[in-house]
Amino acid sequence: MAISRDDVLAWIRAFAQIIEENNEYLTNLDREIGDADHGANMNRGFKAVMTKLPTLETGDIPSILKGVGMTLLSSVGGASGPLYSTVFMQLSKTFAGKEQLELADWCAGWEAAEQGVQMRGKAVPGEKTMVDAMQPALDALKEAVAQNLPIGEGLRKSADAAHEGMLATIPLVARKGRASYLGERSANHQDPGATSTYFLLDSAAKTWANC
Amino acid sequence: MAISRDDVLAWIRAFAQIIEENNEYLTNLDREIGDADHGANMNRGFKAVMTKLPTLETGDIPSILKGVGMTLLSSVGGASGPLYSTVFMQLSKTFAGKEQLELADWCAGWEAAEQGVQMRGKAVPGEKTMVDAMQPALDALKEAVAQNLPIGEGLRKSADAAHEGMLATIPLVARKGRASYLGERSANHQDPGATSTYFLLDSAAKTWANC
Amino acid sequence: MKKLINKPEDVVLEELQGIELAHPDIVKVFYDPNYIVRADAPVKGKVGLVSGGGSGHEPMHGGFVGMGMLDAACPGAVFTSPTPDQMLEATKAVNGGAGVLHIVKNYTGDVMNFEMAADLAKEEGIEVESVVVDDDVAVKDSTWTAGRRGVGLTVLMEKIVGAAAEEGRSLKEVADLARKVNAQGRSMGMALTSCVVPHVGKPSFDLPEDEMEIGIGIHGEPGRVRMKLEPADKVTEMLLTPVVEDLPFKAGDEVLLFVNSMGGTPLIELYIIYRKAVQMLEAKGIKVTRHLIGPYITSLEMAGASITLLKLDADLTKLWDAPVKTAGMRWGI
Amino acid sequence: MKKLINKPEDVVLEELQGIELAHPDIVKVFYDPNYIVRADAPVKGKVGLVSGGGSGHEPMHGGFVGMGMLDAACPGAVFTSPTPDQMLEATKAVNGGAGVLHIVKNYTGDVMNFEMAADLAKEEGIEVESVVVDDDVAVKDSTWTAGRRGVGLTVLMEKIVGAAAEEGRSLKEVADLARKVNAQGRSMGMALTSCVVPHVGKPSFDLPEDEMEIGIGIHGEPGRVRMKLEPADKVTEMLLTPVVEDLPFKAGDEVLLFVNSMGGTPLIELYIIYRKAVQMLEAKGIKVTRHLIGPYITSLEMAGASITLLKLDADLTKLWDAPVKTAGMRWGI
Ligand SMILES: Nc1ncnc2c1ncn2[C@@H]1O[C@H](COP(=O)(O)OP(=O)(O)O)[C@@H](O)[C@H]1O
Ligand SMILES: Nc1ncnc2c1ncn2[C@@H]1O[C@H](COP(=O)(O)OP(=O)(O)O)[C@@H](O)[C@H]1O
Ligand SMILES: [Mg+2]
Ligand SMILES: [Mg+2]
Ligand SMILES: [Mg+2]
Ligand SMILES: [Mg+2]
Repeated sequence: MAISRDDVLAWIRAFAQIIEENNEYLTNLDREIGDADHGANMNRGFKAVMTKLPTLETGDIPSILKGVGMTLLSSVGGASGPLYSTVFMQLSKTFAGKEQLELADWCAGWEAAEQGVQMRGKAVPGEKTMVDAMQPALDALKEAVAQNLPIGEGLRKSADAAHEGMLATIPLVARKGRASYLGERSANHQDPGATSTYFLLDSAAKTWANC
Repeated sequence: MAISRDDVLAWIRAFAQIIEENNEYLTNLDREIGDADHGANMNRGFKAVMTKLPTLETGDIPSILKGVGMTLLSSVGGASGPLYSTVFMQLSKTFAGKEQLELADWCAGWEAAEQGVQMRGKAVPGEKTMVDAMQPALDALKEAVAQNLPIGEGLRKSADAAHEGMLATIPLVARKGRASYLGERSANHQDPGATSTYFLLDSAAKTWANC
Repeated sequence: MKKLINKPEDVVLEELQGIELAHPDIVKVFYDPNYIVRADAPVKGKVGLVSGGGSGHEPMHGGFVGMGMLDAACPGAVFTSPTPDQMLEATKAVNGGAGVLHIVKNYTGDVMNFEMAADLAKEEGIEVESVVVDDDVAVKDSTWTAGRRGVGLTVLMEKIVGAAAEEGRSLKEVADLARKVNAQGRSMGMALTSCVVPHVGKPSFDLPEDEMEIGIGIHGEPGRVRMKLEPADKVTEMLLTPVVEDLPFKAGDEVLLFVNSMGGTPLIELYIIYRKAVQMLEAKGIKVTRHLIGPYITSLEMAGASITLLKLDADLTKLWDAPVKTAGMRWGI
Repeated sequence: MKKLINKPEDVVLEELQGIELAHPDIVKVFYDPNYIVRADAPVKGKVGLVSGGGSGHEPMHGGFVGMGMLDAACPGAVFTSPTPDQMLEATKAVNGGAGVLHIVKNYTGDVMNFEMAADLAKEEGIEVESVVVDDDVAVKDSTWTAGRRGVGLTVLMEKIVGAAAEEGRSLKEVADLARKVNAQGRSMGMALTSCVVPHVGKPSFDLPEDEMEIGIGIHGEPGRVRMKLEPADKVTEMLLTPVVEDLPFKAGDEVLLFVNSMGGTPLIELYIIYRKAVQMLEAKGIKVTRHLIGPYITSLEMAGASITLLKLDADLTKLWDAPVKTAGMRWGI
């Protein structure tokens, strides 16, 4: 089996719901080392995506993902707006011409996403940003592809790796984004963007568990 | 015996001290139905009086009292500034030419003070102002003079009457001054100005107990 | 108490020192007794305009001294009327030979102190007129009480009457104009939080986290009604409706709408209120042709807002538009 | 949460409606995407100035749109950078053929969104230059971090660069001037209380009754140091000393001193700080020749203040003095 157009739509809907449920949680994480809006930003963006989705549904995978990326760009703002927009635009670009996705496609897409985010945000791993969840997830995906694991299994491993990456941001001192203004005081807090990134990969793993 | 120039000075000093001690108490009364400054106003005024006193001490009773009145006028402000200034200016005028004061003199002075305050503030008894302490004190003084009571005894009666008048302001609805803006909500609070007026008469009664 | 001050008793003095350092081109500051006069005072042949009141309402009144507005302001202690000697000196300093108008907010202390000052000035041969502002509809007016408080309309009066004096109108004309402004303007305010008077150190009133005071004054006096919080649109209605009904303002009227912050309420919220107020007025056929939005008559750091409406005519509008150059209000120059 | 708002999600929209109703003579407001442009935009042959950022800092930036200052402002959600589509539309709306300058405060979100907008605008054939403001000395600058925040200096830059654009200077000249202003200005702020972001409903940080935050930003971000309250003079020293030492400002320098309220701090306290700051600068031989005092770059209702110093020369002084007509800053016209 493989990830279909409908699976992609289901994943986006699932993530939108997770974000809504965790709006306050994400905002509270951002309240501690940022400006108390990451949940609100993401929720505003994915509410806009949900409103837009009916007009996107008829398209193919790349056009759906591009639509999501464009919608996020014009509705989120802040740091996460361009970054999450980049994630979906890069996925869209990588999946050009694909009717369905194998684990290797997804891995290639995620690699492009990760590179896009690093380029846009000028952040490298270890600076307490969403990159710290993206990077280990990418490594796990690459290994899963090498081992030829089934899609569900590979995605689970990548979500688990993102979860570890997210937790690993706790002791870090932030060097990028708003948390960096706190200097040493940014340590001992979990990065909000790494947390939402984990949710993104976790919803993929859950939605596509049996693909 | 009679009230001498030195007794008058002692009274002013005693009152200044009472005011300093009750600064917060008076301000708190004013906080409830006014603007939280009656203690501060009176204290600023009598601190200025105490600074000025050395230059007044050499004068006679009327000039001392006039000096106090002028000092209050230029240092207190608010409603109590002109009103307390009037009290002392009226006392000064009434005592013109006096080397010492009998109870009848004091009674006449207080009557002039009471009338002056009513005129300046356009308040009549029962409107929850300092007039409500001044008026019963005046009545008590008149009775004491009629009964030919010793000075100390007459002053004690007038202070007690002022105390009752002060307590009688509690149920009243204010019709003059800042407390009147509260309408019915001004009831169940003791008027700050009536309270400081009671202190004024009580310090007279205490300072001049054996005159 | 959280304030950026040094000693409570030095607040007014140090504020005046700051004003003196900041605005030597606009004002001169005098101490002991304290008063502020415009840099070019006295202006020969011009009616002098003097106002004053307790401190803590900044920019009023000191921030309104300058070309086209006040000639002098007398700052009292925080929330306490200034004293007659301040007013007398200020009156003398701005007397350009055409007489002096005292603009007095209707508080017992202010009225009594200004009365005494006017008497003293007259004794010194200065022609003085006094106008009392009493625009606060939250207070029931009656000949048996102290009457309405002077609040937001004071700012508009000082601007308009200041322009008239600048034009060279006579003392009588200027005083009549001030009375006309007072007759045509009404205000009402509310608070979300209490202010803290520096020398008191604790809130002037206690307001639970879910309540507000409607009909508040500008001295931390409690208001007329305490009630649960409501959305801004509802609050705007609660302030504007009594203001409109009191005069009353009628369809076809042209008005100046003044939405004022009590100090702690930020501009973003004032625009939300302004929007609702304009919508309500338009629905009644009342046309907002001029406006003022911002913290102009404040109550220290109190959060809350007030609304003032002034009925305009061609003369008032022209005077409002006339150039003004003060620290707190400036245009046309 | 005590605010005069309706629904948290409507705050920015309703604020814009209020601005539109209040200032039709100065600005035009567009919705979805949201942006504000000066009433006469685009001005032919003039460099267009676009800024923007999260809402909640009023009057910045929307209140600075108008003759002699910005051509357009893009308001984001509260404390959240606006989006590239807003910036693109604003850029197109103010392009008078001489190119457009983006004034960007140095926050990751603002920088990234403006970068994307600039790319899109260039694709549409508009010449765009960008200048990043990063004046906050509370943040350690380093190539390894996001760098310093843009704070108070932004206001001064918008005024000065706006005057230069109004004079008809070229895009390159205007951009170079903006970079010069950025190079010559420094700021630092502090807070007594936290603000409450409307959609969060609780304070962004918790500050005990006897403590303050030094080195605060303008988004309710915690500062660098938390400490016991100190008198205003001490606080002024703690803000001004790092500002002076960073550039460093030196004896003989002429400066503009900007004392800003974070929103909840009233004017009376700003003058106390201003006074101390002038005394300190004079003692160092630094001459304050221009000033700005008031709430110009705020953080909702946060109590606190910031100090900005800008080193002046004849050109900057002349540009500062040039006429400006916006809702939030006005003189000379
Ligand atoms: N330069 C960057 N590179 C990658 N991710 C970043 C960068 N800056 C911030 N982020 C991510 O964005 C998150 C904050 O997003 P959000 O709160 O929505 O935006 P803002 O910081 O503008 O308020 C951070 O937790 C971090 O994970
Ligand atoms: N019209 C008046 N006549 C007599 N006494 C008055 C009048 N108005 C106010 N007072 C007295 O003044 C007191 C308040 O004084 P104070 O707080 O010092 O002045 P303010 O009201 O200006 O703040 C009141 O408690 C009342 O006793
Ligand atoms: Mg954030
Ligand atoms: Mg009082
Ligand atoms: Mg008072
Ligand atoms: Mg943000």
